[in-house]
Amino acid sequence: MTTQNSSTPSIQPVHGKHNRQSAYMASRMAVNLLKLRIFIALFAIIIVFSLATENFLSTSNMLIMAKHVTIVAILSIGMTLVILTGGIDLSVGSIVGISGMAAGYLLLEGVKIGHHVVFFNPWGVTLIACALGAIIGAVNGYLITALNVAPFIATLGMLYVVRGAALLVNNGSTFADLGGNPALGNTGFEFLGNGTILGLSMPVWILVILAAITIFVAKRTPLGRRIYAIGGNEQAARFSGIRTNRVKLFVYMFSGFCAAIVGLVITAQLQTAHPLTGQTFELNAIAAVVLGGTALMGGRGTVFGSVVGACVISILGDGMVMCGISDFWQMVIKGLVIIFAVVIDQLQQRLQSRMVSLTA
Amino acid sequence: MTTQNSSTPSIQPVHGKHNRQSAYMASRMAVNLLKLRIFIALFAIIIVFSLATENFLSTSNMLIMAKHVTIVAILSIGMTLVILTGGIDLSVGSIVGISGMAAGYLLLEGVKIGHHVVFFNPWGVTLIACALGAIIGAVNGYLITALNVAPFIATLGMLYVVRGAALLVNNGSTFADLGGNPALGNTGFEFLGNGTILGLSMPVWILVILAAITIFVAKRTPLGRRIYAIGGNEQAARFSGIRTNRVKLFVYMFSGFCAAIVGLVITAQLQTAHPLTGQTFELNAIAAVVLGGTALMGGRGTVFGSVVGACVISILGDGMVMCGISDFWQMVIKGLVIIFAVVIDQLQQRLQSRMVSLTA
Amino acid sequence: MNQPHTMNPANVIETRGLSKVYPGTAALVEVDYKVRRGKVNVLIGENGAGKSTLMKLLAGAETPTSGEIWVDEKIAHITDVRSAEKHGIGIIFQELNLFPDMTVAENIFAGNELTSSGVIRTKDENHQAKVLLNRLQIPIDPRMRLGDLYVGQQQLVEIAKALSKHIKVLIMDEPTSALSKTEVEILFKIIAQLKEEGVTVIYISHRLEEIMAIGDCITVLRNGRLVAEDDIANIDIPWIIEAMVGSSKKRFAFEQHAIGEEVLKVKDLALKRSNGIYAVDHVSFSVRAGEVIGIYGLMGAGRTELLESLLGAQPLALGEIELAGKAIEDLPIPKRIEAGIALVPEDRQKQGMVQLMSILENMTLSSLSRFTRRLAFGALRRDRQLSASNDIVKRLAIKASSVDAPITSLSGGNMQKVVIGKALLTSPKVLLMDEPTRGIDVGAKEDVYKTISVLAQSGIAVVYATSELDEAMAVSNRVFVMASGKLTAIMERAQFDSERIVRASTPATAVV
Amino acid sequence: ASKGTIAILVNALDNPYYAAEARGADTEAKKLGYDTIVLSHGEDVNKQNELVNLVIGKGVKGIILDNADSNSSVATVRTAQEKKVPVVLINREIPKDGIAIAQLSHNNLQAGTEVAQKFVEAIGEKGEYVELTCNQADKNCVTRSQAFHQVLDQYPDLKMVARQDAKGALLPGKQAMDSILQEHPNIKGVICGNGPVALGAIASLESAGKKDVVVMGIDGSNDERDSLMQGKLKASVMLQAQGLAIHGVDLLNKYITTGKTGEPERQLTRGILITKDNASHVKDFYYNK
Ligand SMILES: Nc1ncnc2c1ncn2[C@@H]1O[C@H](COP(=O)(O)OP(=O)(O)OP(=O)(O)O)[C@@H](O)[C@H]1O
Ligand SMILES: Nc1ncnc2c1ncn2[C@@H]1O[C@H](COP(=O)(O)OP(=O)(O)OP(=O)(O)O)[C@@H](O)[C@H]1O
Ligand SMILES: [Mg+2]
Ligand SMILES: [Mg+2]
Repeated sequence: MTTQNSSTPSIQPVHGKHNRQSAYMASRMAVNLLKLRIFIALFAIIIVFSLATENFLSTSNMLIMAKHVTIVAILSIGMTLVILTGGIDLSVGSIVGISGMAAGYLLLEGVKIGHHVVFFNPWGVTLIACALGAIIGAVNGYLITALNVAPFIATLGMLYVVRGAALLVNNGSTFADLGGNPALGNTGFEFLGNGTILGLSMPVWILVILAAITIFVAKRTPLGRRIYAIGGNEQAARFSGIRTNRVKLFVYMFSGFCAAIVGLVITAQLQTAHPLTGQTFELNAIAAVVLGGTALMGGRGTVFGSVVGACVISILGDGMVMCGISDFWQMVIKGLVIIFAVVIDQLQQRLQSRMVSLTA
Repeated sequence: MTTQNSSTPSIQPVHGKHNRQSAYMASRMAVNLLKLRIFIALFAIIIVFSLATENFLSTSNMLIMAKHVTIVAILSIGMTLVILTGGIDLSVGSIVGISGMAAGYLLLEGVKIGHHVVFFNPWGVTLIACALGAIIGAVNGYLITALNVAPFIATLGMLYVVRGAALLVNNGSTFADLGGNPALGNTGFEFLGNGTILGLSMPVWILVILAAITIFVAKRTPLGRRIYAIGGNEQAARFSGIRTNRVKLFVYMFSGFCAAIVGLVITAQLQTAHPLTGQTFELNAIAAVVLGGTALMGGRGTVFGSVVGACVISILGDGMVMCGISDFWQMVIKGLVIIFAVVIDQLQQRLQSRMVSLTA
Repeated sequence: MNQPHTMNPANVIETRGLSKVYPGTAALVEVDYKVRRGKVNVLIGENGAGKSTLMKLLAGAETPTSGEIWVDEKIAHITDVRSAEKHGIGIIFQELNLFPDMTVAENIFAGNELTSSGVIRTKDENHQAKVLLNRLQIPIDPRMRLGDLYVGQQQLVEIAKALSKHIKVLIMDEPTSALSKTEVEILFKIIAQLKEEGVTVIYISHRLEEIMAIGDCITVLRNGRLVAEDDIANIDIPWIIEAMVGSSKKRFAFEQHAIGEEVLKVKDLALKRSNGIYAVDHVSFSVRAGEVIGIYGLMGAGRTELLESLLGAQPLALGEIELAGKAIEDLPIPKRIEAGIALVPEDRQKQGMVQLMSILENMTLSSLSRFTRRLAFGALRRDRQLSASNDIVKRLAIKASSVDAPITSLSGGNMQKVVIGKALLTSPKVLLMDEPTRGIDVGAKEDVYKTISVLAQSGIAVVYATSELDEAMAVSNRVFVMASGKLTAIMERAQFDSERIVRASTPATAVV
Repeated sequence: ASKGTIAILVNALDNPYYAAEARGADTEAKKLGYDTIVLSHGEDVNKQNELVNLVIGKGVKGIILDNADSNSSVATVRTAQEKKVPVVLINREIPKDGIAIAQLSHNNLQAGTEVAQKFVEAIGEKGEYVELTCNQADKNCVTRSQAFHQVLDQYPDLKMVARQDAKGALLPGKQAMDSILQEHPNIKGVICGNGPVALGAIASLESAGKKDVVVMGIDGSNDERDSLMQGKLKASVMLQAQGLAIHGVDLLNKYITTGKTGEPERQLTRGILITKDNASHVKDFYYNK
């Protein structure tokens, strides 16, 4: 998908002792700078908006923005692992929609078993909806690994199928008033979206915990190492005895799971499940991952970067709303930010490899 | 992006004389069958719907459906060349939107040159809007070739930028009443969308001519050969002296051009330019290309296949509407068809290589 | 440097201080190379000496880090293949650069299509392709899909492609590596014809007899530097070897050692290519613990497919494989690795390593479960990974600043050792190595063969494929010869005979 | 025996308003002896055009259309007229007369003014308030906003501190409200262009613990009704989606059987102001007296 640029650098011969150590240090520094890029962007955005609007930096606004960030961020965590393997998951937006509908259905209608209708408590509902997300992810994974369908197409197909299914759950209507019924023992679902623990809202806690676990898995476990290896060089990974299909199945399931959590959080916040919730979320999640420095080709990137990328996207959006920038300009700016981020990434990488080849 | 499945078929070794010629013939036949698959799908769809609905096969319905097909089909022609090089163009839907808006602007407001306002006749307007599409395509191509941005990201960014721009043209509003003013000499734009020549409507003619030219270019000219070569093996193409960057620039420009034509056709049909026209069209175009047997990895596929794929998508949609299948089910079915088409493609390819390896 | 600002008209190309640096490798260092007009200029050197790199610079496939290229007494600005062609330089690449999904004729004319008013003249192309193919005496239909040809034929197509262009200087980078004897003879006739037509040829080969037969003058590269040049008339084969290898004479350490029980038994292993021809044609053999087997064959003989089938990377392979008494033919790769088989693949860049990872990460990739901490959610233990990989670094004498350095910062030979280290960390009973010395320098090569011996002494069975006769015989207890997928000879060390090996490696009949 | 098929084409079947509209038309048409085909165009003017052409091709007797965009629909309706298929427009009008046989729309001006008056009553004649519009690309939404301001702008002490488009949906409504609340924590009321936006704003205010901010909207879905009954939403105007649709089908039927509707082309229907007191009468955009 990429091209080598073939312009000749008219560089004078470099003489003198080769200093491998210093080249190595220089490239390490460039890599570090590269990683900082997204933070610089985040700070720039925060500074601009805190100058442009009054209460941008207030604690309460920060808390609210943190809550908004969670939606893109949680999706981007799952998406990061998928993209690290060199795949893509376009179905997450639809999974957001169906998991909310599933929760709404379970809370309001329960499950008929024989002649009884069983209602689950919010934990049970959450569990089932998350399992549903993972199962849909498993279907994606199955199509991609066992049937060899390109990830773009498999998840594009599922985007439609799952959205259609979400609409069919209640014939296109919402499930409203999910407060639950004390008599049925299913109250309290709202807590997942609006509850707070130690001043931080539940979605933020979920994000923090999920991010921590995923970062740990990605950096410190065999599974994480294998995910990077598959994206870096799938054939080498296979020859090294990595069960590439299993790992891929896992990342799609995990992405579906993350999407389901987002669906639950939104449903809990709104106390209403809407079948169209989550439309085009996949694009935001992908943009966050890419902004965070993960290569679409796979093998390079970090979960943490994606979370920061999600912050950039989400805070940019909120800030623009607070500044009263028109919707249309918001769209243009968002597109420019995405393109610009990748252009910078490419320029820096090229610089980096040129530096190495000059000094090695 | 694809994986090799590693299940071992436990089949007994087959001995006997090697027959290269017959193996070759067999694989050729399988390839031909593979190409027929999409036709079979098309016929199946037509037969099912003509049994299920009364007027499906009537001439007037056929003419109407042909007109609908043109929109996906013209987009898919441009998209095919992009995908053949191994790229993707997500911005086409937005280009459809902006080219219509550009036409609307030129027809209603004209261009201020000094103190004069100049109005173009419909030909001029068409030309300028098409040029605009090609220019946006050139921006895509520049990002992808010169700045080395992955096609997915470059065109995703442009999707937002261009849509935002389309909305900004008239601050989110439409340009209505594009009949033109005889005094200004700019009447007749409608003909592009609703006119007929020899009983066939203009859009159909445009499709036929565009498809014929593109098929010719793809099959019979160096440019076409090089497009396939780049998708087949980009490095080998570069080593064969092919200017890969130029060819890629061309395909994105052409895709933008095709999208602009679609925007013009829709605007002419409705006599109104709406800035949101074309949303998610890119997905239909990609689906048509993939249905038509073009590999997302590039190098393999035909323009004609994409046109037939577009027929399948469009006629399937129309047929489901005529049968009164619910919106939600339509979505599910569309997703399943996309997945199914690629699964079949993969299964047949695997079967093919297995057949050869077991019997030849 | 005081470079002259003119060049000798007897030369068609001269380079001045040409250098090429890849991340981690200096492939060419200040090379002043001269190509004599109208002659067959032979270029030789060890694997990894920089021959292909030099040719890629001349042909515009790569751009130099520094230095100048002069063509016909003028500085040439060669930025891509097309600008090289403008200077009349054409190349047959060592690695095939073809389009498997296109026809033979389309491949031959890719980038230089025959057109009239912008339309490809398919008939003419097919006709001219046929003429070229006839000239090369390849009886194939130019409308055949290229991917359906056998490698030797593909290599001939690559040659036909170069001949289709009107070229003053034709570079041939190991054009004969996949060709049979008769095909080589045809090629030589064509080279002679070209010389008569005034075309300059640059010819790269590892087959010294070939060089003596057709070369006019010779240039030797070693470790990216030009070390000798002379007329063929003045030299002999010992001179070449001396120049190539330098003072550090190649001496592979073969030590006789104890050989144990049978560990690997293969029966009727067969694998077909997509064109229906057997890549591995019912091969049966067995290997004992501590034994070293060298597999010799021409390119396309099927060695790679044989080794990949043993690892389980070829799902369509049929036959029986027994490892230490256990049938493994139905197991997937990870289970086979667990059972004690490991492969060091042929192309370390594409199959052996993950470029984006560090040395340590690459080294431990096959054996990650050895390094987990059970009590900490399966976290990887860095201390164990460190000690294991430092251990390998010491054992295989890998030159690296630190195991945390990116693997791309290493030279080719050291990369190769990392890949071998990765295999060793799985504690294999049988270690398969596919061309383990491809593209690495003399010193590293020696290290690799030393490593093979040491591993064998520790009881590991080593099976390695190689295209060099010397190497096949150097450290092996037995040599297997493959041709067209068949195991055509098995020789004990006592009976090693280079002539018999070469004869056995020639495909029995030139296929179609 | 069937009297032929009527096509009912609305914006979306996943929105309670349009779903009710479609259901009302569907039931009425079946009652009158027609077959029906119910479709949605999803606010896509091109898809609307294609669907209209298709149902004409299918040979429908008439079309009930809630159009995608007033200007962009003129050509589409004209096509139908040329093919002699009568079209009744419901909910949204188009700027041309004489091509549809009827244009039945809500009196959004009346709806907006009534809500705005109620809004002033509820928060008093001074204080800060916020407006969340539903979708500025939709003419009805623009009209509603204009109506709000016709009333609210008369009170100099009522200060609109923020105005944001919330795309007519729940989640954007909530998120926009979240952000606005940060800048303007002291607002006394939120006036919303449609129901989902109002419900989104309520979700936001609830999670911020601001239970006494007055929220009002326009629409009247069952979800809003329930919210009204719980006292969260203070007032809304129920648009008579079903009533409008039923009337439209009746006119279409009359036209098909007699060749004319006998009524003026453009008709405005009042919205019904609903509060906690009369909310229980509302069901599926139908007001049971
Ligand atoms: N693209 C590349 N990136 C990094 N290193 C490279 C690249 N190409 C070649 N090298 C390294 O440059 C050195 C010279 O390689 P080159 O291919 O020129 O050798 P050669 O003389 O042609 O060897 P052979 O006889 O095996 O073909 C080797 O160490 C090789 O590993
Ligand atoms: N007829 C063919 N069609 C497609 N690919 C082929 C064909 N013959 C050989 N190849 C490919 O060419 C390469 C070399 O062939 P192969 O691996 O069989 O030979 P080898 O004995 O291992 O030789 P070497 O290792 O020197 O390349 C392999 O990658 C193989 O898959
Ligand atoms: Mg070489
Ligand atoms: Mg090999």
